[in-house]
Formats: sequence, C-alpha cells, structure tokens
Amino acid sequence: MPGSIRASGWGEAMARTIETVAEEIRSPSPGAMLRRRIFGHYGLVFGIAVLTIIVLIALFAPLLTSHDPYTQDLMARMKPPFWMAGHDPDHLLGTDHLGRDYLARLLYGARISLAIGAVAALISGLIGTAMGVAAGYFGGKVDLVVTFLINVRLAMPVVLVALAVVAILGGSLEVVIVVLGLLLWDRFAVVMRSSVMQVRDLEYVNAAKAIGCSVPRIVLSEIMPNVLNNLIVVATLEMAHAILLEAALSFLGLGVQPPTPSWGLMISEGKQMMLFEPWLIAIPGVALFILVLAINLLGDGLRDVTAPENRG
Amino acid sequence: MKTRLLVGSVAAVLAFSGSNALADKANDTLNVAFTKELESVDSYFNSAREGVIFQRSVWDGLLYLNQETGEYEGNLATSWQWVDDTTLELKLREGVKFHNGEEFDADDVVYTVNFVAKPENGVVVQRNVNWMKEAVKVDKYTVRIITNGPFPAAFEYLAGPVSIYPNEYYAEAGPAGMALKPVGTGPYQVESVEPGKHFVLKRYEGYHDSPKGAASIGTVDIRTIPDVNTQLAELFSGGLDFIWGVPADQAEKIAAMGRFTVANESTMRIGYLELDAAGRSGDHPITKAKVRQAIAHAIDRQAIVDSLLKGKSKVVHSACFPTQFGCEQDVTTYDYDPEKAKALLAEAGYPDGFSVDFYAYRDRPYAEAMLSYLAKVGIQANLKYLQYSALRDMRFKGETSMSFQTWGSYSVNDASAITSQFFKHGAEDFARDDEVLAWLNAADTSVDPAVRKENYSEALKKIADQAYWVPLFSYNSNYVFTQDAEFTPTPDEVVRFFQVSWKQ
Amino acid sequence: MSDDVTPPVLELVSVTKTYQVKQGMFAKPKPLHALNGVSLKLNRKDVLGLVGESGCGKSTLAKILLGLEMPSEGQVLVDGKEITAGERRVLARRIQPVFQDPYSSLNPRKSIEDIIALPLVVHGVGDSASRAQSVTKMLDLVGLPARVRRGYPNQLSGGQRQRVAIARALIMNPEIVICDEPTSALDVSVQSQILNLLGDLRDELGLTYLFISHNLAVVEHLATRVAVMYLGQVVEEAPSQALFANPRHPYTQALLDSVLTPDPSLSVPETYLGAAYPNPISPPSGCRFHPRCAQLKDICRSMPPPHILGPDGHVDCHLYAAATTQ
Amino acid sequence: MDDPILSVRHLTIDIPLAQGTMHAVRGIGFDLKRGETLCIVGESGSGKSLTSLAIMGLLSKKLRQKAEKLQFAGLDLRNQTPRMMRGLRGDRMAMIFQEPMTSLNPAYTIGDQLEEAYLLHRKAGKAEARARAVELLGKVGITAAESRLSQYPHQLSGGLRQRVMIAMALMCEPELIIADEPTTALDVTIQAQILRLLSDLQREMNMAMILVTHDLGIVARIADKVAVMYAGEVVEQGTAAEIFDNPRHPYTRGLLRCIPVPGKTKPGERLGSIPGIVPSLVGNFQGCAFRGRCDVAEPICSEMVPVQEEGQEHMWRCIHAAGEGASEGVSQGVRP
Amino acid sequence: MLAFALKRLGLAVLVTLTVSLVSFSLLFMSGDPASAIAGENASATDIEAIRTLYGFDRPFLVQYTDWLFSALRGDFGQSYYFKLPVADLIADRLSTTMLLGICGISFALLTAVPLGVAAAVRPNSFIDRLALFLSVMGQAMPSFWFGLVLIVIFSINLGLLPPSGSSSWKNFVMPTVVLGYYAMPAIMRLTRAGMLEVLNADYIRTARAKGASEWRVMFKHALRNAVVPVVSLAAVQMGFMLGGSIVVESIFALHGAGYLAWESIARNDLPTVQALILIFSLFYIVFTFLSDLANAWLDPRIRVG
Repeated sequence: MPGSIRASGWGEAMARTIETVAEEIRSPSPGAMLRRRIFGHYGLVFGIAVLTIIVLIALFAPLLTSHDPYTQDLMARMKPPFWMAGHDPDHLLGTDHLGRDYLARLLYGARISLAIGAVAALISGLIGTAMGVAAGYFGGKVDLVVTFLINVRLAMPVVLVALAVVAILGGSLEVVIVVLGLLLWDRFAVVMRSSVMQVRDLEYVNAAKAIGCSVPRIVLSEIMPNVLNNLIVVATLEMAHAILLEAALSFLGLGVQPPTPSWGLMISEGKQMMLFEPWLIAIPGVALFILVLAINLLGDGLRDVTAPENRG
Repeated sequence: MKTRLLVGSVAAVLAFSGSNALADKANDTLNVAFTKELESVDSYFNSAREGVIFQRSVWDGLLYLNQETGEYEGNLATSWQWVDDTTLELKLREGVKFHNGEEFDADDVVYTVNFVAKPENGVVVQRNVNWMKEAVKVDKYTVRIITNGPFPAAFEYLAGPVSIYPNEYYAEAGPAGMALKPVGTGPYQVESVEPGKHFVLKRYEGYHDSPKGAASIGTVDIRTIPDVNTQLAELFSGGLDFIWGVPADQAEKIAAMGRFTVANESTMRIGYLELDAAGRSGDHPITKAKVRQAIAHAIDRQAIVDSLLKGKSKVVHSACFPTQFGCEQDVTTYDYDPEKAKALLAEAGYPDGFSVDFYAYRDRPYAEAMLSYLAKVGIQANLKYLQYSALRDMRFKGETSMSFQTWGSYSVNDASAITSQFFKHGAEDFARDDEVLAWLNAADTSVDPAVRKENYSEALKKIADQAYWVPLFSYNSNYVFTQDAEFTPTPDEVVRFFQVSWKQ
Repeated sequence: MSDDVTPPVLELVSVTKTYQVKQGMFAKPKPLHALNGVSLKLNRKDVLGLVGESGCGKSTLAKILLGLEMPSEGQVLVDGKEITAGERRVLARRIQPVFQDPYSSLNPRKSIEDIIALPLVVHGVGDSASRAQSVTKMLDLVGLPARVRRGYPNQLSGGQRQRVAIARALIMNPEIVICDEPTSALDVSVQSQILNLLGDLRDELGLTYLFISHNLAVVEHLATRVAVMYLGQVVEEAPSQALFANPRHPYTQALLDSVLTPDPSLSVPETYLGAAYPNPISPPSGCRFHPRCAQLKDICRSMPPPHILGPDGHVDCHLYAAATTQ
Repeated sequence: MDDPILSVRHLTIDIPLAQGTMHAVRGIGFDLKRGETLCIVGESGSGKSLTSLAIMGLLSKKLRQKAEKLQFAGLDLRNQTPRMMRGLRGDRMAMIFQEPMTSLNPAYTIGDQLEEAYLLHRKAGKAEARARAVELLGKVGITAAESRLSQYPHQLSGGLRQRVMIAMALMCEPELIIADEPTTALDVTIQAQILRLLSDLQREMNMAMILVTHDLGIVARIADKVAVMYAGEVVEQGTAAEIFDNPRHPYTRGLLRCIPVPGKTKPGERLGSIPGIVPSLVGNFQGCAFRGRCDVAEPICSEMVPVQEEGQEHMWRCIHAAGEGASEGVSQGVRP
Repeated sequence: MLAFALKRLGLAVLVTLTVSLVSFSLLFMSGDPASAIAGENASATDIEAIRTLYGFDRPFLVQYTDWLFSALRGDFGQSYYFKLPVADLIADRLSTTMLLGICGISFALLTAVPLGVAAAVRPNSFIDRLALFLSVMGQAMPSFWFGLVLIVIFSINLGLLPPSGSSSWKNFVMPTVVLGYYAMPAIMRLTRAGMLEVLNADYIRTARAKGASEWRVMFKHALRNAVVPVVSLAAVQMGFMLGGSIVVESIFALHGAGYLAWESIARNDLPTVQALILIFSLFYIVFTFLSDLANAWLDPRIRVG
C-alpha cells in the first residue's frame, strides 16, 4: 500500500523524517515530565512527605501508641508534655483534662481530620464536579441554572449555615462531614465549569464528537483527564478548607462531639486552660496547622507543576 | 434600617476617640463580666443567673433573706403576717423613692403583683409568680397578697425573684421600656444599657435604710464576655476586676499566681442523671431498676468531684440540695463499684452491656468523664451535646432515655423547688411514680413543717431506692477578683455588687 | 460527472443554519444566518475547496457535515439519503475531520495509539489486537514510524501531529474527509509535506475532500472544484481551473487579486475591498456583497442577485443576469 | 552613499533554560538604510521575532543579548540606558505586532492609547495629541476618525485594530518601523490592504522598515532586501530579486519549492518539501544547522559553514557555491 | 451599561429570594420555635399556647410569605430571646461587624495588593517568596487559633492591646489582623497571578514599545487590567468576612452581628437567625453586585456593548 509513497522521489527524505522523529521521541511523556517537575518542587515534595507521614500515622495509630485515646484517668489530669518539668514518661505529650493520653488522642485525631477532609471533599467534589461539568459542557440553560445555584450557595454564609444545621441535627462526625460536604461544592463547580468550558471547545473534543463518541465517553475520556489536574488542586484545597471549618465548628462547640479525638475539639477543650497550659492548644494547633499546610502545599504544588506558568 | 446602620457605624468610629475606662479602685469603678447575653434586664423577663444578679442590685423585694442568719428581714415591707392560709398582709416601708424619683407605696406593689401574676403578661419564669393570685391595697402603706392556695415557700419568693416596680413608670414603659431603662429602688441605679452587651450601674445615693445595705463602690461596669479565656485575659491585662464562674482548674492556677483573690463557695445547683424509668422514650434497658442502679454504681462521683469540680462541691445522694428544707439525707447510697454494676447489669439481662444515647447540655468534661465510666462497665453511651432549649424540647417530648441535667432551684432553699419540680408527672418527670406524686403533693400543700418533712423524706427515699435519678454532685462557684476588692460569696450564687467594697 | 445513476457522495440541499444572538436583556435575540441556503455537491474523489473570509460560514458548514451541528433548514444527503439528527454515528463512519490546529486537535493525555484507535473503539470495531494492527498500518500510511504509538502528542512536532490527526481520520476508512484549514498552523516546509500526503492518500484510497482554506494558492493546487463563500452564501462555484482562470464574481476576483504570489517583480495589489466585512447579524440589503463591490450597480442595493447556472457551477451576481437574459 | 540607519553585526541571543542554554539567535547581522524595507523571513523558531525585539530593546532581562555592533542612527544601542531606550522607542523607532486583537489595551480608548504614544515623547498638550491622532487615523484609512477616538479596541474589527496599531506606531514619525508578522492574524483581503498601507506610508515618510514574516509571498511583494533565517542564523541575504530569482542556499531553495505558486506549480502536482525538523539549539552547536535536512549535505558540513558572497548584497552560508549540486534529486524549481 | 446593571440586579433579587427560602425552610425544619420563645423553665402548656399565638401551626408557605413580606418592609419580627424587634437588634450589632469587615478587607487589600504586585514584578525574588510564605501561613492558620495566640502575645505578655471590647481603636487591631489575614492569601495570589498574566499580555509589550516607563506600564497599563478580578474577589471575601466574623467576634468579645448569629443559633432564636442569614447573604449579594458594576466600569468590554 504505501509502496507508491516509497517509490516517489522523496522516499529518502521520508526515511530521514523518521530518523528525526526517533530522536524527537526522547522528549519525555507527560507522566515522566510531571514526575520530573514534582521532584523539582520543594513545596510539593514537602507537602507530599508530610501528608504521607500523617496518613501513615492515622493508619497505624494503634501501633504507635499503647494508650487508648478514650481511656481517662482522673487522677492524672493535664500532665505536661515531655519537654516540661514534671512530665510522666508514660505520656510523652502529657494528658488532657480527663487524664487521657494526649499523644494517643493526637494520633487517632489524625484519622478524624483526614476522614473529615477527605470525605467532605469527596462529597462536595462529586456534587460540584457534576454541576460544573454539566454547566461547562452543555452551556446554555444548564449553565444558567448551575451558575444561579452557585450564586445562591456563595451568598449563604457557610459558617453560619453550618452552625445552624449542626445545631439542628446535633453534631456527630457524620453530620459534620455531610454538612461540610453539602456546603463546600461551590469552588468545585466554579473551577470545573470554567475548565470544562475551556476544554470543550478544543478541537480534539470536536474530533471525538465527529468520530461518533457518546456524551458520557466524551466527558469521561476526553474532557475529564484534561481537567483532572484542576479537580485535584481544588480537592486538596477544599480538603484543607473542610478540616479548618470542622475545627472552627468544634471550637464554637457545634462540631464533632466528644469524646471523639478531633484536633479541632482538642483545641476547643484545651482552650479552657490555654492561659495556663498553652501546650494543650499548641500541640493540636500545630498539628492542625501542619496538616493544613501540607495539604495546601500539595495543592499549590500540583497547580504549579501541572500549569507551571500559572502559579498564583 | 439603613440610616440607622450608618449612624451606628459613625458612632462606632467616633467611639474610637474615647479610651477604655480603666478599671480600678482609683476611679471607683468595678469592672465585671457577664458570660451570657442577658435577653432583657427586666427581671421578670429573663431567666438567667446574670438577670438575678442584676435584679438584686437594681430592685428590692418586699423581704430580704439574711444570708448569715437565714432569717427573713423586712426590706420594702417592714412587717408581714398570714391573715389566713392564702392571704399575706404586709406593711410597707415609708419614704422610699424609686431611682426616677417616683414615691414607693402600696400602688406599686399592687400594680407589680397584679401585672406579673397574670399569665398572659408572659413573665418568663412562671413559677416565681404563679403562686400569687393578686394583690390588694389596704391603705397607702398596707397591701395584701392573695395566693393560689396555701404556699409555704412564699417568703422565699418575696425575698427573691419578686421585685417591686414603680407602677406609673412601668404602666407607661412596659417590659420593653424597663429593659432599656430600668428603674427600681435598689442600691444601684442603671446609668446605661446596651442590650446584651454593656450595662453601667451607679450607686443610688438615695437608697433607703435596707437590710441589704447601701452600695460601697461608685460604679459597676458590666460587659458581656462570653469566653472564659477572654475574661481571664481581660482580668490579667487589667480590663476586669471581678469575674465568677471560673472553672476549677483555672481558679487553682490563678490562686497559685497570687495576684488575685480567689474565693470558692458552694452553690445550690446539683448535677444528676435523669433516667427514663417510665419508658417514655420507648422500651430500653434503663426502664429496669437494676440497670439504673448499675449506672449509679458505675460512676465514680467522688473522683469527678475531686478532680473536676473541686472546691466546695460534694457528692450528693438525694434528689435535692442537702441544705434545702425536706432534703432527706438518709437514703440509699450507691458507692463506686464497677464490679457490682456489672453484676447488676448481668442480673438485668445485659451481661455485655448495651448502647444508649446520652444527652447533655453543659459541662462537657463531666459528661465525658461519666461516659468513660459507663464504658468501663459495658454501657456504650453516645454523647449528644445539645443546646439547653433543644434538649429540653426533647425531654418535654419524652425522647431522652438518659441525660445529664443540673438544677439550681432558683436558690430557693426548699425541696419543693427541685423534687416537686421533677417528680409530679410533669413533662420533665421520667419516673411517673404515683406514690411519689402523692407524697410530694402532700408535702407541697401542707403548712405543717413536720408533715412536709416526712412526706419529702418518703418520696426521696423511694427515688433513691429506684434510682429514678442518679444524683451526682453539688456545684461550686469560683470568684476571682482584684486584691483591692473585698467580697464574700454566698451559697445562692448571687453576686451582690452592693456587698463588694474596696479594701481600705 | 453529472451522472444521474450514481448520486453524489455528499450533497447539501439549501442548508440554512441560524443562531439566535442575544442583544441585551430586553432586546429580542436576533437571528444570525451563519449559512443561508447553501447547496453543494461532492462527487467521489472530488476535492472541493471552500474559500472565504473568516465569519463567512465555512466552519459552520464543516460542523454540519461532521454532525456537530444540525442544520436549521435544508438537508444533508449522503449517497442520496438524508441524514437525520439521530444518525450522527452513521455520519461518523463515513465523514471524518482533520482540524486546523494540530496542537488542540489531539487529546494531550492520551497516547498516540489511543488517539488513532479511538474511532475503532467507539464503533466497536475489532478486538484490541486487530486495532493495534490497524494503528500500525495507519502510522505507516501517514509516514510515521511505528514507535511513535507509545508517545504522547507533546512529543511530536506540528507536522507529525497533523499526520496523527490524518491517521485517526482515516482509520475507519471514511469516504469523505473534511479538512478545515489543515495546514494553516504549520510552517511552509511542513505544509507542503501534509499537502503531498493528502494528495497521495486521495489517489491511493479514493478519498473525497472538502478542503476549507483561506490560502487560495493551496486551494488552487489541491482542489478540483472551488466554492467561494460570502456571508453564509456560496456566491460562486466552479471547477478549480475554470474558476482560477476566469473568476466571474467580483468577490472571487477580489480574493484572487489579494493573493500574494512570491513574485518580486510585482507589488502589493489594490483589492478595492474598501469597506470592512459586514456584521452578519445585519447583512446588507440586496446583494450582500454590494457595499464592497467594485462593479456596483443600482440594482445590487435592492435586489438579491440571481442564481446563474454555468456549464458546471454557478455564480450569484447581477452582472451576469443581463448576459443570460439577453 | 548614505550611512545605514540601522546596523547590526554579530547579534546573539541566548536563552537560559533548565536543560542548558538555548542559542536562539547566533551571530546575525545586516544593514538598513532610510526608505529601505528589509524582510526577515523564516519558519517558527528561527529567531526572527527575537531579533526584532532585541533591536527595540524589549527583550526580557532573562535573555542574554550580545552584539559586536548595534547601531541606530549613529547611536550605539548597546550602551543606552533604559531611560534613553525609552526615549527612542515610540519616537524614533516603533513597532507593530502580530496580534491586533490583543496588542491594544482593552481598558483604554483608542484615543487614549494613540495620544499616549505622542505625549510620551512630545511636549504637547492633549489637544495637539488629539489632532495628531485624528490626522494619523485618517492617514491609515480610518474614516470618521474623531468618533473612533472614543471607542474601545473590542469595538473594532481586526483590520481596523491593525490600522490603529500602525497609526500608533507612526504618531511620532519614527525613522525605523519594525512590523512583526503584522498580517498573519488577518484575512487575505485585509492582509493585502494592510501591507499596501504600510509600504505606501513607508515610502511617503521615508522610513526604514523591518518586516518579519514567514510568508514568502509578502516578502516578494514588499521587500527591498531579504534576510532568510534558519535556526538563529541568517543563511542567505540579498535583494528580493536575487533571493527569489537566484536563491543560493539549499534552505531558501527548499522553501521556495514548498509553496504552490499559481500558474507555475501544476495543480495536484507533488510539492517540494524540506524533511525533518529544526535542530535543537540547546547546548553547543557546530557546523551547518541545516545539514540534517539538506539534500546536498556533505560530511564537512558538520564542521564548517563558509560565508559566500556574490556582488555587493548577496550572501549565503553554505559550502556550495551558486546552486551547485542543488538541483539533483529534486524535481521542481521555482523558475521553469 | 444600564441593561447590564438591571440584569445583574434581577439576578441578585432572585438569588436573595432563593437564599431566603432556603434559610427559612432550613430553620423551619429545625423543630419547634415555641419552646425557644418560652425560655427556660416553661411548661408544656405554656409552649402549646405560644405555638398557636405565634402561628407556628400554619402551613410552611403561609409562614414563609408572611415572613417575606414583613421582611420586605424591614420587619423581621421579634427576637424570641431579646423580645426586641430583630431589625433594631441587628442594626445595633451590624455597625461593629461592618466596621470590622471594612477594617479587615482594608487590611487584606493594603497588604495583599502591594505584595502581589511586587511578587509578580519580581518572580522568585525574596519578596515573592515572602508573599508566598505569608499566604501559605495565612491559609493554614486556623483563625481562632491565631486569635488566641495574638491575645496571649499582645494582651497577656506585652499588655499592648486590650483582649476584648469595642471601646477604642485598639480593640480593633487584633480582630482586624485576624480577619484580614484570613482573606489576604487569596487576594495576594490573585493579584500576583493576574499581574503575571497581564504583564505577559501583548498590550504590555505595545506600551513598552511606545516608550512608556516601567512605572507607567505597571500601574497604568497592567494594574488596571489585573485589578478587575481582584475587585470581584475582594467583594466576595468581604461578604465571606462578615459571615465569617463569628469566630473572631466570639474570641474578642465583640458584640457584632456574627456573635449575635452564633448566640442566636445556640438560643434557637429563629427570627434573628433567619434575618441574619438573609442579611449576610444580602451583603454578599450587594458587594458582588457593586463589584460587578465596578468591574463593568473598569472593563469597557462589559460596559460598552
């Protein structure tokens, strides 16, 4: 079949083209380039490292401490942590106001914070992505409706509504997660809408349509992979947002309920004694700060490496 | 609203130029903090502790309870006697003037009593006033108060929550006006009110010769600061002189600092577990007496008192505050005995324990501590921490099987203020014990102290036997104030500003 | 060519596409006639060059042919049978696109093999082994080495990408390829390679092209027939040689005049297309070209031009109305 | 013979990249006299736009730029302070960019932007600047110039915007105008108009013009002199007639064979092509950059590239003299 | 421009209505408001009487429309808790919150915009890294924690600033910093990203080619265009801030609307909560509306058809 081409005068030239192509293909694949960029980005590496450590801590909390985070000992309350005088070597980070091991609560608390962040981001991600993608892909009336809903959602004061709902339903871990999940979808919707709009008009999407791809296939296989980086970035930021909001709700007394060892709750409980035993809020506060910092750095880093020209 | 907003903003900006009134002995101002926003300073239209404190300083009752002797003394009344079981005649003090200059006489008493006794006027705490039917003027300085049936505790209320208002002013201003510009006869007059936020009291120079005694400090500046930490921060940085309700741990630390006086006094408030023995919330293990007794044995109340409440708190065994009239102390007690608790549970058919919702509205650490004790004997209690009104709603509907409650009896030193409140088949009665009801009815309506005492005793004994309640502990309050001030707290948890003075 | 036995592979019968353009909150949306009664025929192995300025409706036409848009009025016939809205997949097997920008026409997240094989996957043709084989064949056909298949679009040059796009278009053995400015984003040295490839493939596979371009030199080189569009209408259509040798419509003439051949002895031509391209929402009355026409007559302002059929093609212009009626 | 207004010798531009230094422009040079038009022609990545930006002093500070000589109207541009360069830009040398859609600031009116170009360099009042703006809008063929002044860029079509850009460049009657692909984004019909306008104005105002383009058609029609750039070098330079009628460098010849020429190339006929792609300019580079794509390359091409000259103006970089061996293996030439 | 404004206004009204419906139904489901009005220690019959007196037994839509039409007249009903008109109550508290919001957003803008511009002009410089560091810190720092830390440092340890109250400008320093720092990172990042993008725009090159000075390029040509999204974001942040002042107000005992909201939720004071949700939403809507108008004014592509 390509005989005619080979036979033609520029067969040799064609052969050389192929050689150049062979050279050219040494430039790395998108995955390899991504890996290369990731490891050149300190913030991202730090974020990944810290987050990995925290996830491992959460997973293996029972192996890291022999204490149970719920067992109280009223005779051994508020023992100071190891760097202070009078500490108990059995409780490295001391004990809280009910004599529970602070280290154990901190370690198990990682589970709570991560679960809240991850599940809330997942719920809001599903809602927001569905809405954003629908609006971005179909445009027109669908877009009008979604944009309107986004506006309504943005107009509602999150903290206030979350407080009200939690006050109504009572603050269990599940309620807090669901409420946050139902409230934090706006950024997903906004970002997905605009990213999908950008991709929607690219020619490879038209090509896929012309090939005869169904709408679900176009969305899932042509559009989503190209907006996934934005989705992941938003997901990390919203995860951090959810963790901070839970902490704020717990701080205001309308979040996760005790004795759940949530970091926000630990700050809220430790706050009572903060002027005398500052470490009670310093320890969970710093843990929370580091977790959120790591997640944010991860998100920022991902944004940088997937769109290096758009750091901001 | 827009214009008002604007004006408000401007005013707030202008206020920047003013400086923070510095608190101290030097300018004779006592700076104190309320923890809760007071819904209304009209003493009949709030139900908060802060309201009681405010009321005691601004208004007077007809009688006065001497905290040291426990005797009733005349305040706005000079003498009083029961004409019959339901009629109390009082002679009023002459020459008393309200803060606005209005003269005090029988008309004021009649107007006040008749106003508050009418349920449709919506006095918030009805039990403070609903025992009165009406007041009748006999002459300018003599009135009769007619009660709805015999009411032995009447003096307690007349010396407490029933404050006398100026009839002319109140008729005109009403509760709304009174809330913004309160007028009374008390040792302090109100200089300014920013609802919920900020109140300034000035010594009433024309205060009559009351057993309360005249105020010593010129100005009391009250701000609402919800957060204990902020209160402490203000205290440390000199913005406040006097706070109370300081949690035990903090009070201990402050006492150790030596910069402030820390005083501890018990209060009439007790904490208890309310158990749904009657099964109002459905069929669950708690309807079984053995289970309730197991719960009583499971909780180390002494440890909670020693570690968490501290101060003058004590473990209580009876469903009332020990000093209250009729509060029988010789009742069945339940020691901390987890093994026995487990055995009782096994006997009741729950060798592996059970799971139950545990409601609470305050003192989360105490609730958590109890949770942990219950867990040790196999009772998996899930804490549901609600706002007071929400929890009360649920309790009224009988939806709670177990809740951690507290009750302060309005500082009324009589068992009727607590036991009768909760065991007379009302919405908050989870025992529904007819026998108890009968005893309490007898005790509440008799004027014979012996009869009352005996009936209360029977009721309380049965309550303890059946473990309808698990009485836990009495509360205490910590008062922290500048070393310049002198103050002796009272067990009724009422801060009487007029009894605070500067150290000489 | 006008054999009555075999209908044209592709035929458009007075296709009109109208968009509603919003003019503000209270104003009623106004109709924009992107296509206004366009009729075209493509016979097998034809290369129909479609030329015109941006905004004339070339791309809308391509979208309709690809089934990306449905005509507001008129019919699209394939082998004489009308294609309805539900039959996009039928269309997809027979008509395939090659787009202008090789950088945005390939999904950057997919490997070259996945991109080329996508039509097979979508239409459920063959198993993965036979698909891989087809991909190899197509790579060879468009002159790319087989190892490219594992690569990603970002690893290829513009010309190579356009070859991938062509491979994807051809893998389903379509009859018609819609080339929408396929070389305008490429350097000249690469453009010639792609043009040669398209020519070779047409010879070899018997393809029919609709070749949209603003580069008249390229059109003249490749097309067998040319249609000139102006404001949603085909104002002239003729066999390529005839049209370039003897442009009849003043607009076609102006277009041809604008072509800058690399001849240093000539200077920049004067095109007389003084006025700007009109706003398609409010097209000029009469002959839509009249405001820019160098041979304007009074009748052009008020009367739409007649549709004058030539021996093989047509021209819509008042200039020739007299000639035919006479 | 008058002195050249612009004289460039051995201009190099290096771009520091993560992988190494990219030698984007490698020692180019040319002279340009008043009233002359130089076309720099080349494919994407050949360094033609960088060259024009370098002359304007608009290169990003991250790029390293060197030249043996960079003289404009007797001034050594290499040691002008930024402030002095600003004084030259827009006044004595001006530039027109490729994208008229994005080259005008969307936030300001046409009038504001035109007047700014004048007010930055002339001690003049707003009224004078305005009058000048109206005058130039008329000159670039915009009717109703007064009313256009208060319009915003988005209200104009692409062709009109490019006319505005030209008017803006001419506000101070510059001696040198650099047009970087000024018609690439425009329709063919508009392209001809704009080019005609540019060459008319250039003649009228006796400016020197550098026109950067990849379109040989434009080059042929407008250039006095042509510089063909490939991989950062000028591979061939000469008058338009010499370049088109007597191309010497294999790349130039290849380019000319690639484009179909109506009336010369037979329709449907196979076009010439230049296989392969531009080599990477990152790192050190030796020898002829074109050798990988060249039909007539020889082993020696990897070591040296001699500069050959013919007459006064025609020069090319290749080991081969005048078309020697160039016709083998390739069938189509430009000329029959 | 007028059509644009009207269209935006129509949208704003629709959003307001929807928010009010959502918040009303949300709280409608929250259970029986009668018990909240009754206060502590009320009996079951008291509560029943209140229920019929206030009309809580009426159908949802009737109650909603009733509430809505009163709200349109500025009557949000009586606070269950304070027994005062909600409108008066909120008007009283809002001044503090507004002041706090204005101070907060000013602080955020005054720090974020210069930092963002400086960071964009010198990418990867010290100032860029400092800006990034500050914004990363700001995003990760729980504001309640930050507030507590500030109190410990500036009130307790240094004794410079009062920890609570609203009587002097000193009282607003820490709340302003805490609230402003919450909004700062987003504004800083957007300014930086916007400036970077605009600085790469073709028209910036055009301005330079005209011979405009860097200063002029930066402030006349670049910032004008980069500031457009920043205005929107600042409006959004301002809206969020007013709603988010709950935490700050409760820490610093500022009796503003945020604190009122928190307490009202705790007290089940529905009319107040409903009114506050609506008013916070309204603020957001008004701010975004104003910012859209400002943007239309800044960006002629919106203003001039």
